[in-house]
Amino acid sequence: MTAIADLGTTRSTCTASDFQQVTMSRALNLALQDALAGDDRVHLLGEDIGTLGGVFRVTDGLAATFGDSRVTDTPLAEAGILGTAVGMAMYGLRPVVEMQFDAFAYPAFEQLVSHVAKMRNRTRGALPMPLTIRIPYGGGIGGVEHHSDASEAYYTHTPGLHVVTPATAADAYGLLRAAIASDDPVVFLEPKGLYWSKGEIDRSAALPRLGEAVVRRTGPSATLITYGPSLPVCLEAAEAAQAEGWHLEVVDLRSLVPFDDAGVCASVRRTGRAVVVHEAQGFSGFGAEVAARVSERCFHHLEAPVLRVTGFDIPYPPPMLERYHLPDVDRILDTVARLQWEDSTQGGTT
Amino acid sequence: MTAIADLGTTRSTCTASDFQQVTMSRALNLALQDALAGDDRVHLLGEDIGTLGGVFRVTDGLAATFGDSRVTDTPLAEAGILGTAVGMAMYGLRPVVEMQFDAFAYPAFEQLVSHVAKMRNRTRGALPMPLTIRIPYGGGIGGVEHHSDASEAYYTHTPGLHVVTPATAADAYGLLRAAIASDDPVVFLEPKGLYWSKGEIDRSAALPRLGEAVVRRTGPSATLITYGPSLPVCLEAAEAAQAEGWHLEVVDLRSLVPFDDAGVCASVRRTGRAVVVHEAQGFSGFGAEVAARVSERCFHHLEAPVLRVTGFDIPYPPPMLERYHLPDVDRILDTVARLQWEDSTQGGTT
Amino acid sequence: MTVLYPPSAGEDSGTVLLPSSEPLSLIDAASGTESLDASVLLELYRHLVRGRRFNQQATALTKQGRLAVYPSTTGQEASEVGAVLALDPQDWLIPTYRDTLALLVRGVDPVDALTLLRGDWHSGYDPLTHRTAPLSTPLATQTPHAVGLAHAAALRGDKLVVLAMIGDGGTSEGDFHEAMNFAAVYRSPVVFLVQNNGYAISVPISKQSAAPSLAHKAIGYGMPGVLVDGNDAAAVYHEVRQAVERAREGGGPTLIEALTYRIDAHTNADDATRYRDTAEVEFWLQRDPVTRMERHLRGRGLLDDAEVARIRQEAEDMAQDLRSRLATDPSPVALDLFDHVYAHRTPQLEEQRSLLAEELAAAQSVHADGAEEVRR
Amino acid sequence: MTVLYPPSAGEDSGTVLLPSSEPLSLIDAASGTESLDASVLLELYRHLVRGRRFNQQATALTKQGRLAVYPSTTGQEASEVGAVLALDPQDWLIPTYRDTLALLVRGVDPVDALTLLRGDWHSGYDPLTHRTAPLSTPLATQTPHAVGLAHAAALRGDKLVVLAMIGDGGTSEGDFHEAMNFAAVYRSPVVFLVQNNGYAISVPISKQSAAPSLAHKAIGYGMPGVLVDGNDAAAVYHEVRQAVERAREGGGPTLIEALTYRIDAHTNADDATRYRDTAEVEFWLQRDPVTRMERHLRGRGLLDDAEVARIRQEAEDMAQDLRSRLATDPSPVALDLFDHVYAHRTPQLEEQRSLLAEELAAAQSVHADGAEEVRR
Ligand SMILES: Cc1ncc(C[n+]2csc(CCOP(=O)(O)OP(=O)(O)O)c2C)c(N)n1
Ligand SMILES: Cc1ncc(C[n+]2csc(CCOP(=O)(O)OP(=O)(O)O)c2C)c(N)n1
Ligand SMILES: [Mg+2]
Ligand SMILES: [Mg+2]
Repeated sequence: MTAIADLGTTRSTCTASDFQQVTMSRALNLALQDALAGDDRVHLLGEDIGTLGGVFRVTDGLAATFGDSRVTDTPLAEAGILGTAVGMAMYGLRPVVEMQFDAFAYPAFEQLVSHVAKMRNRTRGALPMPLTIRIPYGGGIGGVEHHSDASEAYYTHTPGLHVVTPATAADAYGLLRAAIASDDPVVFLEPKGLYWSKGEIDRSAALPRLGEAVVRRTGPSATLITYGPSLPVCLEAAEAAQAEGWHLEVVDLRSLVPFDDAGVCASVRRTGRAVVVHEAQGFSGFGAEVAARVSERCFHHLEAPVLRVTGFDIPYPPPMLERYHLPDVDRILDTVARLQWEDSTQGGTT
Repeated sequence: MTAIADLGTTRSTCTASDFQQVTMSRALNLALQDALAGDDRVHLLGEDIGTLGGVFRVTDGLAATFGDSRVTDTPLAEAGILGTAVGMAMYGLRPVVEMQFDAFAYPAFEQLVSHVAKMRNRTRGALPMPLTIRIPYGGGIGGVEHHSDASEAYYTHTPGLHVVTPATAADAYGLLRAAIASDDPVVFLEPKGLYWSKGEIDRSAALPRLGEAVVRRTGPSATLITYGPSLPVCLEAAEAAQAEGWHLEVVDLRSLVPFDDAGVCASVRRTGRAVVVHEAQGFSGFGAEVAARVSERCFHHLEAPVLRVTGFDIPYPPPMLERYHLPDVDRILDTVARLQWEDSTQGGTT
Repeated sequence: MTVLYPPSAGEDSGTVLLPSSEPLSLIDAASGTESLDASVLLELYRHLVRGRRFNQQATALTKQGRLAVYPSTTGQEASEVGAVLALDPQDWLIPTYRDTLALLVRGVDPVDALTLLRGDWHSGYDPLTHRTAPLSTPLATQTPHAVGLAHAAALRGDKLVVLAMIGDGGTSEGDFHEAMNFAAVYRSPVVFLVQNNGYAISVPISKQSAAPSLAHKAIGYGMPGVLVDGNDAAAVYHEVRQAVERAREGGGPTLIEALTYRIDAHTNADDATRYRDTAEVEFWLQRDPVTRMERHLRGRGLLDDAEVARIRQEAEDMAQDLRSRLATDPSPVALDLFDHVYAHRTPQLEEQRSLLAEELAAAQSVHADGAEEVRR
Repeated sequence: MTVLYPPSAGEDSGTVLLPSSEPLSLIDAASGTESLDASVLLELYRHLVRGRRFNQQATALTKQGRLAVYPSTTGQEASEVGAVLALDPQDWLIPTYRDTLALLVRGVDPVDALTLLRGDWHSGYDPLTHRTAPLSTPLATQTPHAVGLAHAAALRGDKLVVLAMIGDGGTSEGDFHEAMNFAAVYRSPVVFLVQNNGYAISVPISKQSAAPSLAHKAIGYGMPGVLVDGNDAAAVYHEVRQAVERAREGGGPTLIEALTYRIDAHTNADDATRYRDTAEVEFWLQRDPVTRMERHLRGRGLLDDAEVARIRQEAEDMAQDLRSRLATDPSPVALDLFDHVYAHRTPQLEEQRSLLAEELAAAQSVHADGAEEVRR
């Protein structure tokens, strides 16, 4: 498997250096640490983020370093947490909220949709919401029900929100810093299955711009469009596809909103074929938007319909059955095989 | 404008007869009345649905007829209402919940996604959720913010829910009866802009099956795929299009989940072109699913990409600006004009 | 090691937090209010008169189609006015959807205060200038905002207090509970003012709560609860002021229930006769907050006919000004729809904005041609 | 015309709802519990011993990878056992995620009770047979279900009571508030049992609530609140039983706070040393609910060595049975994923089921060929 950690060129690691080989969880931790140190308006709120350091240890040590007024354990009430953060943002702070798991962000849905997303617009810019809402999402960790939802489509459909999801440690660091620096609310989706995957980060690099996809692997045959937890499996599939003679390009969206139309379409126009891959249930999922806009914008370049490999339209399965639900290499390759290769020369573009 | 009320053949109306010419609001009222009378497990819950008869008068007179134990004013708490309904369904009742407006259903989002949608699956069928959740949705009535959201995509993306929306009085009656009779939870979206539109209902007709789209107008040039509040404007557009030489077919989905793939694809295969029309913001909207699946399933029949006419990706506008946001005849016709007519004979199919 | 719980809860730990058993401190018999300066009472009166006139005028404007909708506070002016006047300029007000009058008391221009209800934008005043949040339509959702704002100010060392307003119905929402709890745990400088006007649209308080009073809810969070006569502006002012001062000194939040009544229907669109009888309204008209204050001030010799006439004229002028400024429809700019969704327009919004701009230009040129509107 | 509010609230209307100021009715000095039948006390003891053994065994099974996760109730057995035994067979239990032990007391087979935590399905027992809802993972969301169920039963004229269980942290959620309020307004036959075990994962109760006790929350809804020693099974049984009887007779809901302590970490995956010291745990080990009951029964001559040995052996047999029945992995059927989403599979689910069925068949045939796994 082409692990996400292998993507960057490896440099010698040294604790004091800006370059570090770290887990995604640690990359996020460092991003929070640097954001807290760099801007005293940054405040972290959430359940168990203080003394415990969060159930995924993303906030480990931060309360000790910055004190509980900067890193605050809240009562157990997600609407209250997000609503409190809205008020803090109204006063000019930059709250970073942690939701403990994807499904436990739902109680805050009204605050998110009706206030976080709309406050700037409502007030013609007078009350911006420079909020970051961190949500661990996705499956593959054997979690019981409500611990593995991929809820991105609820957020991508909500105007006023940015929706960002890293797939590498470097992006986890860079995108989280960029999210916190953004003057708009960012739903920051952390692929919990990748928390312990490793990669190199550079704490001194310029912050990435939100809204740019990245090509993780080039190839002329077809484009796999994916993000977050599904990137490693897409890269693995691309590797395996070579045996079948397909040279797949892999695009990591990173930012779902704003969407990188230019980047995605450039790839699909090159390859003429596309498969969208994500964990969430497919129906009305984010992949539908990707497929619809790619079909619309690249219509004459398409040799085959844009296909989707997604979770089934079922409640997230219990731990022992989740592997049947999640996109895997075989299902991706089966789908690539359905891209009507008989109609044209493989990998051909129009 | 081809009003929705003109669709059926008009018969002479008489109060005692099964056929009646009524507003959609009244059709819904009669459906509730007949459901209450026909099944003592049916209970209505909501804010102001009793004495007041609901802010849209959909429950008018029902508390007086059936008593407040059947038609109950609740405290003002949407999660509490839906959660209470879940418990009632666990005990074998068939609760029908009213949410007062679209955006005021968001507080109940967790109950909806994590319980209503999942309870049957969780218990392998032992605890079905024969719940109906009525939500007035959409705009065009000059409502202030939070009163005009089109929130269907949040629900269509949630496995375990059915999502149904009528566009005529007849469907309002029939589909609501069918929703209440369903052993599964149905999110029943009522296009509030059409509450006062009139049409004929037949209280003795067989209940429609959920999951079937209907062709409201036939035509060989292109298919407009729509539902709920956008049906009248699509019919009007189809009428106007004749002047341009386009004979548009109009498909009213009625049921978003389950989706009528067969019906929709049959139409698009006939016409070779499709435009999806809805009020909700387009990005990650339900139209994306329609466009994606039509593009995938009808790829070789398509003369042009499937296009979408939707609300913009903005918070719903204030009353004085909503007309710029909502799909109108001109925007639909402009979009139809972009269906690459130059490439083929008009209205041609493959 | 302190594992015993509640650590310091003695026999009376709950009882002391209960509202007084004599909650209705009628203005004429009020103890605390007696101590209020005459100037404060007169200021309250002035705002009551102005507020009443505003309510009448705004309701009239709905009939003329100048406002989309108006939720009146006729009958509730004492609570709106008394509470807001108790704030200092640096304090913040977090209103709920009915509180247009509170905005006025806070100094917002009446036309700007009505933007939401007129329909040209969602909110029409600068929240930072007025230290006043936009009117919150989703009920109770504003209460955690109040806590967050107060918490933020406290973290920054700024001694400001936040007044969060909510209706009786709103207290049933989970967000109210969560906000009360957060405020109590953080000892945030927030005053929660519940205007219990007897109804949530058509639903009477008896179907909303079985508590002895809504003020009793305070005890479950560990904060003081106060029940006050909401038709007595002086009493409301006094109680809110006390709570504000306690909060400012670090004493934490307070819940105040102001018992009042909504004389008008829920909004102009509502038919209140469906759910309440006129006798009930009559009863409350006897306790009219404006009349009561006037009678009280006259009785104490603080107000004479001339002053009453002057104040009424001032209110009349405001109404006249409002009428004329609302006489023409505003012309909100359609393309503004795209300008405040984000700090910078996304590429997608750029595209959509261009589409609308083209449509508008096409419609414009059709219009300029003087032609019948035809297809763009 | 009754417009005065609160209609019948006298001076003490709040005070009478307050929890007693002597909440900790230690078993040896208990008044009400003295009246309990010896057979009830023995039954409580039997379940305590069994429950403790179950907690130990389940925790051990997580270490062996036989369970995905286990949130233990070691230290809380008195609350789990006492509350559930107070129910009659027709009553319903609505548990929260930690209450596996409550399921056992209710008669659910231990293996079925563990289905969620083993990971072969979301819930493993028939809720109708056991009149027990599935364990609710999203905190507090189960409390309105309890109200709805109780309300439905009352509407149907069925005299059953619903016990809703929740943790201290869960009381901060809006759903808890809404459920309490609905129950009080509808006077539904619900008993809310809050197990205050001092922590919500790492967050101590002092950061969760500033109330004198969680039982004090009852007053804000107009229902009685009771604070009970949650490590005293007899006291819990007694208080829950009283509340159940009151509810059954139409007396409405009750909130009971059982003060207890979570001896183990939050779950096997948690490291409790990060947020609490061992001295605190030691303190609570002194108040161990199993030992206390045993000592009490021995002191009263109701229990001897032989009976203790017999009861322990019974628990041991249960543990042994559990070990052996969980020794092999279950084989949940993948295609079941599609079978209970709706009453009937939608066309879309049919398609998806076929896709998975084909994949499984392909994998199967590869397997049958004895070949290396290759691309299907
Ligand atoms: C979350 C939410 N649910 C429902 C509504 C619809 N609604 C608007 S006002 C109202 C009644 C409010 O009653 P109350 O809180 O007592 O305030 P009042 O109208 O009496 O000032 C309702 C149900 C809403 N605005 N928000
Ligand atoms: C809505 C929701 N938010 C967060 C969680 C994650 N979570 C699981 S258990 C827990 C702590 C619960 O504390 P408490 O209610 O005191 O119960 P206890 O664990 O002590 O039994 C949290 C935060 C959840 N399950 N549901
Ligand atoms: Mg009210
Ligand atoms: Mg706890």
